[in-house]
Amino acid sequence: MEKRAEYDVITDEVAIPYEIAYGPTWTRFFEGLKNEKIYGSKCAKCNRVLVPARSYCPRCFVEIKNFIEVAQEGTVISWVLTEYEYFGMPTKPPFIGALIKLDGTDVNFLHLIGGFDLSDPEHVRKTVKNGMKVKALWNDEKKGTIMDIKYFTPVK
Amino acid sequence: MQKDYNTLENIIRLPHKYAAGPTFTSFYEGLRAGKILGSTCPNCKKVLVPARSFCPQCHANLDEFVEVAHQGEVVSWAYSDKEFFGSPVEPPFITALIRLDGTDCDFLHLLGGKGLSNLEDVQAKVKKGTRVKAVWNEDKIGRMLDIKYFEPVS
Amino acid sequence: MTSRVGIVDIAMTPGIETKENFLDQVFWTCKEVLDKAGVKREDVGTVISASSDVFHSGMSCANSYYWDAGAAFLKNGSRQDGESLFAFMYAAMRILSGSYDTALVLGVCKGSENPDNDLLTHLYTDPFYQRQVGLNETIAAALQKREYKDRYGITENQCAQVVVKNLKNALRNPYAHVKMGVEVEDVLSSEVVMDPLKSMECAPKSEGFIAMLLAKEDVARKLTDKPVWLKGYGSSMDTFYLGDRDLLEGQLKNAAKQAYDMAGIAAPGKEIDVAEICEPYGFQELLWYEDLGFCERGQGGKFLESGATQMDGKIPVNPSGGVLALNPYVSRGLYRLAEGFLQVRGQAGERQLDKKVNTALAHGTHGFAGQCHAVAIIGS
Amino acid sequence: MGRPVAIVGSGQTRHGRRFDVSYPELVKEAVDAVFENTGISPQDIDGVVSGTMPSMMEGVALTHFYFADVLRSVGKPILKTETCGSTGVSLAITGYYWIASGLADLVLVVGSEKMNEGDSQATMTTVVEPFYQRYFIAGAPGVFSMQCQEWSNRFGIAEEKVREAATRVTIDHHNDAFDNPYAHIKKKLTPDEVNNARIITYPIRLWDVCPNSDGACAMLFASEKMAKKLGLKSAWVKGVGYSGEEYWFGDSEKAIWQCAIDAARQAYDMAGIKNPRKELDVAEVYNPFTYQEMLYYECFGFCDFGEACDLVLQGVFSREGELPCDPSGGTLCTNPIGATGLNRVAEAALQVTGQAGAHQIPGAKLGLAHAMGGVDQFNGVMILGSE
Repeated sequence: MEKRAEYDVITDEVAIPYEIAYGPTWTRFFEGLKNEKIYGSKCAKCNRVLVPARSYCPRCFVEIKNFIEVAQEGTVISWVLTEYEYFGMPTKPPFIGALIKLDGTDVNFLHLIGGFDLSDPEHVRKTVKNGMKVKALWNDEKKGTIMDIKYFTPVK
Repeated sequence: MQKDYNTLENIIRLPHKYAAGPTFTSFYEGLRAGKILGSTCPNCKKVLVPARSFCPQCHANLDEFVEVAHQGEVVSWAYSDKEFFGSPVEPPFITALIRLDGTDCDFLHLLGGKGLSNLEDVQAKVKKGTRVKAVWNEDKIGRMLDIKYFEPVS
Repeated sequence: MTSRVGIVDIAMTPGIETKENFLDQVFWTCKEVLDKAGVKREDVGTVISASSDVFHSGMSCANSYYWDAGAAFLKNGSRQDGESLFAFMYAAMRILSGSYDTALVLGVCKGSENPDNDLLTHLYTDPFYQRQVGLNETIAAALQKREYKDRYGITENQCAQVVVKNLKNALRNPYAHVKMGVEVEDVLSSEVVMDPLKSMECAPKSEGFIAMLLAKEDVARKLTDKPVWLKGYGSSMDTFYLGDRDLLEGQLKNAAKQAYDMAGIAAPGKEIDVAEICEPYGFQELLWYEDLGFCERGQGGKFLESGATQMDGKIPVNPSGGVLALNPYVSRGLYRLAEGFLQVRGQAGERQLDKKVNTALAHGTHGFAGQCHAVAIIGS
Repeated sequence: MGRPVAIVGSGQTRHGRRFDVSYPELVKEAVDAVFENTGISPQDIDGVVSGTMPSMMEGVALTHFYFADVLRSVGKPILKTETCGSTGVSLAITGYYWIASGLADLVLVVGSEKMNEGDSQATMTTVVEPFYQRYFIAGAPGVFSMQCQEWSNRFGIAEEKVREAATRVTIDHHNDAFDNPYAHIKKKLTPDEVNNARIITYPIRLWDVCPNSDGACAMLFASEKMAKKLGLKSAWVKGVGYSGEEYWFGDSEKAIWQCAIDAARQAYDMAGIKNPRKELDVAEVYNPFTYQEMLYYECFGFCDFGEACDLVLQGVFSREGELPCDPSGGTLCTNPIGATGLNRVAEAALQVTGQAGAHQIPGAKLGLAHAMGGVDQFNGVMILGSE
């Protein structure tokens, strides 16, 4: 049989529908976002304030039942400017994903940084610094999703 | 506590490109030319269909193709009249294992034609050992369903 | 090789579909078993879970998602994709190696978040041949059932009696998903799904979060008065293309032989007190009786009719109601094992067998027409 | 600890865009190679461990069914291990425990991936749940860029220095790959080419990132008794370690990366290693991104935190350096995900048995193999020795 570099290729696209249950804690967290509140929870054992809100502490393995409104301002721990796009990407590039330590919390909250021109990486690099203060900017129309916060924007 | 919370629809969409490799490429080319290709294992002498690159029992490499018969006997069948994900054709359809003449394994394909339109017809006309033959589509694209289905030989 | 491996305790959710959060359910189940056994999360040796990406709510690399909910934060753990009895055995191997005193085994599957099992099992197919013909697990089972009927004269009535027996047993099982007493006529007149299979012969799609704490012999004895020991295990894989196999001569016999040899069982029909068999399609229970050596080839239907596998029979099968009553696809093997555990311990509540249960068999299968089987034997 | 466990052979495929074969045929290449290389008969194996990254990468679920025949697993017990990117090392660890438990004497372990048949980043996105993190995590590069920034910020390493060291790493590895017959990308790179390459996720540029490869790797794990009977050059498993942390990316620190530190520590403790930089002769670190490789040097105790860039620039971890890392070219040049970690183990085994050919580190007796997975969440380490 002759050897070739490539043979027949079948192209296909699968679409598999799932339906995910938020459960009580995420439901309450997203209701909070609708009202411009960011909820976290405090673990009674290690005293860490976790955000988003939790039903259990992953380290202490105890149940958590409280909801604490946390600050909407925080410090940038890390950030990344995304310049490439792939199939089904939910946020379109360019965008800046960031880990933000909201004031008074003990873990990093993952969201976007924005509110300025992202087209030039050099400009972005001069604008965004680790350790800088940012605050949440809300969308006018809220749907009870993580994107009710439009992004975090540098505090002047 | 309230027991009904929100849910989120999460549809996973993923694109794929499956490399058929040499053997299925040849098998598909065979279908396009109106042939069903199998392979003979030099070790156990079994004729396997579709064509294989190796014998699943002996693990001998197979690189010769043989054209196999378009006729055979029904080994087993399942009838469905509901559409489902991955349905090969509009329902109703009949999936079957068919032992093509001169081969040593069962070929998975569809039954159809000859008034096999409802379950009662099929139950009356199709039994274990019923002789069937391939009915081909006019337009062949080099895929499994170039054979439209196998229909009873009357 | 060190001492024996014991099951210390179990926790599991009922199979009914809920709108609870996936991670909450994992957390509660793990916490429950640890609390029952009096073991702190920090003291768990290793965590082995079972889940499968397509049966996992649309999140791949499933165990990343529930790693911390599954009590595994900063632990050495791993995961089996597919059959949950694999996870049980892998955890047992880790203990037998002498590396760990305890192991937490998890099975997670939230059926309510997934599409139909038929859609998901269609993705087992190869893209070149069987996928184009539309194969899925139900079609494969239908083809298998017709061959079974043709070759051995198994009747529709016998197949329906499996459903009647198992769903009757399920009425007494608080963890069951389907709770509905049915008669043979109900099964026979239920809707045709894929002729020759009717809807009541096919298992539902259920939720199932299950956790099991294993420990090496001396630790198990410290943690509980009633450890249940792993006695034997076997698993075996069959060839892939459906048409290359004899669907009635599969690999369960081989898996069972490995398990019996390891457990020193010579006469399974006499030595096994209860069997929990994975029968996603009712007739398969009859075929699996034969492969497990409970009766001769082709005699599965008659064996059932003899009453031998009823609750008061000589080898009761599926006192829990089996997979027909509860089908959390990936976790179902561990649910079988859990029922065996409860029966051996005498803690099966209303469905506790009216005899001393020393040895239990748990069976798991996945793949088309039983492409892969696993068998575990546990005992007091 | 359990019984001693040996690795008696391995087989790797040629890597690249392998559209010349179907997926099972690709797996078969690796399996056939390990039996050919060792002269062992497939009938003699007691069981099979199989794994890929998420099944959805290639659109076939529970691939152990699909591969049953080529894995030579028909009629045998099988385990299907999958732990995201760390699958390869998890497979090797499964093989280790199976033998160490005393339940088997010879086990075939196979990892594979055909990344070009799917969309790797689209698949990777499905690792992340759709209600919170998926919006912000731009596939694997996004995660690793954030980790890099966190790391360089935490230790005050100047961006320019990180860039310079990363450039050195990628130039070295793409050059090393020429000596590895199985490697995918082999290229003479210049600093300008690397530094001015297209930005993927700032600060990561094209040559900081591993490719999408199709490939498979098969290995045979054996008990001491079996290894003696076979009489093959064997690498011995001296230590295994694995650790994972929270799913939520922001919950744990990724600079002083505890699960990486713990995985290495478990393996070192078992192997009795006190000073890894001195005692190890070679390390096959899982390096899908240049920056991450350096972070691992620190987490694995090859150097102090914040020190890796300087040492890279001094050549400490290059082929001729004190502790050669990824002489095979590593993941950076060849990345069939489900096989990648197993490739690391296979390479370390080749090194400590003196069979690595053109990229052999002379006299290597103790090697480390590693893989990482999840949302920057899992690390697994295996230590192999020549005796």
